[in-house]
Amino acid sequence: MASLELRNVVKRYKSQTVLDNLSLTVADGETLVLFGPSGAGKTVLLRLVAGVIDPDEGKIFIGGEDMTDLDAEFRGVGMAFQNFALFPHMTAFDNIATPLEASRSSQSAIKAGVQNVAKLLKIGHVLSHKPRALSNGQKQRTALARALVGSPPVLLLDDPLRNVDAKLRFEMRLELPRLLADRGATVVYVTQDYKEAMALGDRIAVMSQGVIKQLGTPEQIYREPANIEIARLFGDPTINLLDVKPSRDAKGIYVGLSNVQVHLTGAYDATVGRDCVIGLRPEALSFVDESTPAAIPVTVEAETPLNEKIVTLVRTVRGREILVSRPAGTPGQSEGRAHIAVDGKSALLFDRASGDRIGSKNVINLRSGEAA
Amino acid sequence: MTAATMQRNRPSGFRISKRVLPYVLSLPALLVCIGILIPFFTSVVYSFQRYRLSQPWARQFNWGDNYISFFTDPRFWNTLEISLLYAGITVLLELLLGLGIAMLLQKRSTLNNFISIMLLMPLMTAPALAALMWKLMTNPGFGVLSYLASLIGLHDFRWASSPSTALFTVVLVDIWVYTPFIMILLLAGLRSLPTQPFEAAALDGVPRSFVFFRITLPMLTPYILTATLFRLLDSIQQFDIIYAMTQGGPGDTLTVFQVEAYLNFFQSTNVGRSAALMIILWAITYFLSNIFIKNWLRLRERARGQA
Amino acid sequence: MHEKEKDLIDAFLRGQVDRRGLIKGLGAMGLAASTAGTLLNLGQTRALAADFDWQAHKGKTIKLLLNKHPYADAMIANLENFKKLTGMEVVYDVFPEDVYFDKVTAALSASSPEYDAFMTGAYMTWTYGPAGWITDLNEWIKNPTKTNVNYAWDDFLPGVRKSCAWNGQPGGVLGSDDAKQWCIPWGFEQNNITYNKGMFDKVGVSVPGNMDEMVATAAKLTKDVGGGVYGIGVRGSRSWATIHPGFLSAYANFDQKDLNVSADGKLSAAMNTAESKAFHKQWVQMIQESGPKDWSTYTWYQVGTDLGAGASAMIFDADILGYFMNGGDNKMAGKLAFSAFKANPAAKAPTPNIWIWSLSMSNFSKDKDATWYFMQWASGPEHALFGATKMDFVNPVRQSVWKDEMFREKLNKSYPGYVEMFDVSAPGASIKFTPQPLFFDLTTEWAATLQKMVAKEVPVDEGLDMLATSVDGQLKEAGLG
Amino acid sequence: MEHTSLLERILRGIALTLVVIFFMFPIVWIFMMSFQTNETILRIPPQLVFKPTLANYTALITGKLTTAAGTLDIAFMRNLWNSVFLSVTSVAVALLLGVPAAYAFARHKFRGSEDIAFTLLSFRFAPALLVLLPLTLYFQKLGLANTYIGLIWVYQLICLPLILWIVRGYFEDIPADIEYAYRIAGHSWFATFRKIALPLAGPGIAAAGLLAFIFAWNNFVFALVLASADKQPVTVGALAFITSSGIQYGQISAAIVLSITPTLALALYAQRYLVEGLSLGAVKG
Repeated sequence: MASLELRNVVKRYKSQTVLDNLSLTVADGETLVLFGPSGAGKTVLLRLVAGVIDPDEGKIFIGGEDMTDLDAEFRGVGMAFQNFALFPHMTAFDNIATPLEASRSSQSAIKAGVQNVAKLLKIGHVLSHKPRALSNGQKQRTALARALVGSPPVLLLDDPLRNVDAKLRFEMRLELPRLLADRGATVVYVTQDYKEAMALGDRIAVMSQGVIKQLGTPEQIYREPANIEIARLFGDPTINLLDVKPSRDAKGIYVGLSNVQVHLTGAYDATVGRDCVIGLRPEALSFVDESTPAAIPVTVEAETPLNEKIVTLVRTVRGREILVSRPAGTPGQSEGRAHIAVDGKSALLFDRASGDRIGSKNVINLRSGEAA
Repeated sequence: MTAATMQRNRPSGFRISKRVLPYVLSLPALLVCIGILIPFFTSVVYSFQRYRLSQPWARQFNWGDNYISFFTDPRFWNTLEISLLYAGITVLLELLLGLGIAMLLQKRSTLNNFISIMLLMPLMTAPALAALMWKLMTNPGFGVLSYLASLIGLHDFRWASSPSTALFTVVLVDIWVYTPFIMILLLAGLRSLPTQPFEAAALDGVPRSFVFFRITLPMLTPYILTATLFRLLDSIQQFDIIYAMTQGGPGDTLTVFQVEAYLNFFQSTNVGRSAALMIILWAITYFLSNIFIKNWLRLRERARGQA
Repeated sequence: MHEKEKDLIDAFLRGQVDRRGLIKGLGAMGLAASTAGTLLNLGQTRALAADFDWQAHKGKTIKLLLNKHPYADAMIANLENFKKLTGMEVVYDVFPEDVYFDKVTAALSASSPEYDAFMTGAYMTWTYGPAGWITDLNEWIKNPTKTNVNYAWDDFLPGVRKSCAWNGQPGGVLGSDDAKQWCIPWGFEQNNITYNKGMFDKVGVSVPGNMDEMVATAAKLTKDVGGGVYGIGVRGSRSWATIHPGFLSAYANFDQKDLNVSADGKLSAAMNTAESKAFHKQWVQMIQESGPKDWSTYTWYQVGTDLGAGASAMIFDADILGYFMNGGDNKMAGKLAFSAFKANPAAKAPTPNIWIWSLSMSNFSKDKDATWYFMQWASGPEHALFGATKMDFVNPVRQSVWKDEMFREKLNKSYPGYVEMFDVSAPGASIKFTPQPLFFDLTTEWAATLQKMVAKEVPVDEGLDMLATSVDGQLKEAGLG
Repeated sequence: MEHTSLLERILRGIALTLVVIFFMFPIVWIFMMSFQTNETILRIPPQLVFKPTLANYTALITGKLTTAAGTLDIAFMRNLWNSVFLSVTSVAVALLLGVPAAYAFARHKFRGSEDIAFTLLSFRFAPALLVLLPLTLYFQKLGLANTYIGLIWVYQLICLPLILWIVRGYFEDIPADIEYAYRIAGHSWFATFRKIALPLAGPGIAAAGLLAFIFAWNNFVFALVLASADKQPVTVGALAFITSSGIQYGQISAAIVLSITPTLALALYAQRYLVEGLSLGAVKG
């Protein structure tokens, strides 16, 4: 098993910088999820680690060893591709067997190895088929089997669930953590699905435009997003974002929402009078009686169930739209006028100009690449 | 836990560096061609000389004289005009015909596959020999085509021997020989197009003409470009067919570049003029192929971007 | 070999017994004719060997470049005798005529030492000679240590021999005293009429005696023979080959020239005289009225094929073309007749321009002495006689062969009128072109101009003026005008 | 395709028939002429009915050509062998050199790669005569004149660019990830080239090879200028039937038929590669 480290890596394509002075360490046995929109540089990062493309600057270490100048075949990584990248002229068996063949294992060892992993992934019955004859799910499992079969110390999984249907994705999301944990490998997992990221990652690295914007546990990313962008990406329904200008009164710092003063906790002293954005998670809002202190009057516009939650769209008297979420089966209001309350403790405050969360301790400094 | 585990060996012994590898792979091909570059430059030197084999004593550099003399030489302008005309007509017609035939044969079936191979037979006939056979077939006396023409009332059709029909005749032979080349490239292209857009269009009841111009043609463009490139540049250098059928005649009707240069070298042994003609022809092909390649690369790039 | 047989053969070789007598005599001795031929060859070899050291270059190999032609075939058929005679080895490459001269030019322009000697026409030596590709053969012909006394250089028809000699000066007279012998004539062609006797009889015309008659006769034949048959076959492709046969023969008969040579050796175009224009008009009219429909693509083989297949009634072209069409599996074999032709009513005799297949020695040959051994054998009297009597080596260039009774008889039997035709036109036969390095430029352009005239793209007068201007320009450009 | 109207199917049928007639008629006519003598070929007007003869083929195969001017030796079978040898070897060499180069251009965007690729392609479009004549001089000096090696080298002008550019397209159409996957699995670039790239581009390589073969086979002027008679291909050899006693149309026809046969056999054998292989979708499907 091996740790993984990227040190000040730069990758450019023509004039475009795809990875900008990126540093990252993944501990031995850890599962790191690379999360971000397409074009963020996640796949490029994986390929640099795999050794199929070379960095323009910087170094890559696997197990403490400098691998920067080493070709892919010597790096001892396993990789599953988003589009599977199966060899179309080989059977599923031969596909899976390729890493074992490369290590010159005996025929019987290859057979045992392939069957073992195939059983694990429930594709034992299609081993004689060529990729063309496999369903998408089978292709995906074959690709995964090929990455796993050699028990590589480092596993790179490039959005492996992207091209499979929802049902399979759901299943795999449950299966994968156990599978990866069993292997004990160091895993870098790329996804654009925040739930996948939350479910699989020991840590999540949020990437955007070639830099890591935030690196932390799923909990950290959710509770303390580094900026508006990340706050928006994590959470379903998405976070409510409202322009505010904090003020101070005797009770402390507050923001005005529909003439109601919502007091915030934490060290937001410096924000008085600044243009800010407040982020309110839908689940941090709740329907309350008119009588509740600081209740905000709203009009219910629409209501829709989402998974085990019910999401309600309400409009404030100033016309701002807000999403409110509550667990299914809990009381709420589905039409007419209503009142909501804000849990001031969980509110997030962002600087409007930069988008950074105020008081964030987890922001990655853009230039130095070091955690601030 | 698995029966076999990976053993990664550190690289050992001789290893080609990643940066050097592509050069190593392409170098042999390049070297083979460099051998041919040397004579090419020799020709460039010749083209700047007054050089007739029959007057070796008069050989000297006249620098641009061979080229300058072309500007005032009506024979040269005639050559340029007829070469471009010939290339333009043949490529256009072959492209249209080739595309049409490819679309007729698009559906995969044993019969269609068989026909497409049979249609390659003209391509397998050496142009020099094909021209000879067409000459016989268009002979006014024994020629079966002349006979057939007379059956439909064309009693005095003179094929390659009359200035008014000579171009038509050689173009006809060119079409016969080379349309299969375009046809097979486009057929392959058509058959490799993804089926989804067409199925979708069919379901939506989109008119055929729209499908053709907005879906088929754009997707086929890279193939059309490749086929056109190879054909156009071959065609502007046409020699075998024209020389075998008319030697550039009647009059100066068909004195295209290669014929003119060939006669200049082998009959007049005027090496300087011959080389200068060739260099101009080469410059034209270089210019044309540059345009095509640029477009071709851009199209490929774009196609990759979509994928 | 038995002594008696040897004696008989030696007697034949001394000219005491004629060939038939020899064969009969040998037959009486129980030998088949073919064996007799072999014995005869052996006899020849011994006779040749008698007076000259043929074995001087024993063991050497020379290589020839040959055109696919009956002359070459005749030589190859007799080659074993040369090898036996000299102990030399001879290898050769044969190329089809369509590409032959291009191959020669390619080989020589690359200074290739591959070929020691090659077949050529006299016109080509006007390029090869000045280019330094071929050797002046006088050095060998006139050296008695290198040439057998029996070679009999004077035996060659003088006009033909001189046509192969040129002093290298543009416009210089062929065969002048300072001329270099660029090639040795092998066989030659005069341009005369070969006609289809049956067609002439059917229509009721006789052989034309001059240009006017030829135009009229050809027109009548075209009109009356029927079945698509046309009156006269002449060449028309865009090439020098269109100018040199019938066309130039008739043109010269009107005392017209291709070029004028001034006193200081400058050349200028001479084809735009009034007489020339009149002649061109007649010629063009004749082709328009009675030539082949696709005349402008006609080379000698279409002219010949049409005559042999009965598609044309007569040709004004090489006599040997008519000769070949009168044999083989041609439809008209045995039905053709020959006649000399005098285009100008005022002229005394025909003046055929001639084509001469000859042998040249490459300047890049590694052993010229050995090569000359082959050349003098191949152009010697024995091989000439062998070719003429046993193969299709017409028309031989040696007077002795034309005097040979067996040869004349062979021709008279199968080719009636051929010998008379030859005798009538031979005195006036020579090359009518002015030797100069731009020969092929000029003639190709001339042919292209004729094509334009026939296609009515340009009137004759104007076309000739344009041609003359263009030719003068090119001569000036090349420093000749 | 199911709902094409009857009218459309009829029109398609007619169009296809016309196409087949136009392209096949001369071939059929040549085929028929190959069984006739000049006597029946040169009839006015041309006729369909004739008594077939094998004389032309006999003459070609035995090398004895009987004409008015006597029996001539012809080297047609030797020419045919030369054509086969030159074309096969040239295409093999071109594949050996061109396929790795095509792979390099397709997979590795290295400095100057496009320029080199374009230079290689531009040779295809240098007028043959332009390089041929000085080349004769150099070949003479190098001792390559009149050798098979020299000819095969020059034939690369025809074959190499064609193969390079067609095969390059196939390589580019193989998703890079497939090769990366194989590399990551622990295989060297060479194993990847051999086990992944080559098999996947195989049909394209076969098709490009066949096209190159056809062009090499049809070449005329290279061998003519650079080699002596014993190394000439059929294209030059067939001209030997233009003899002093007329053009032997029957034998030329037979020669054409014989010269088409090997290529046709190859094309029929490689049929599925030719039509399917040229379609670059081999991998996408």
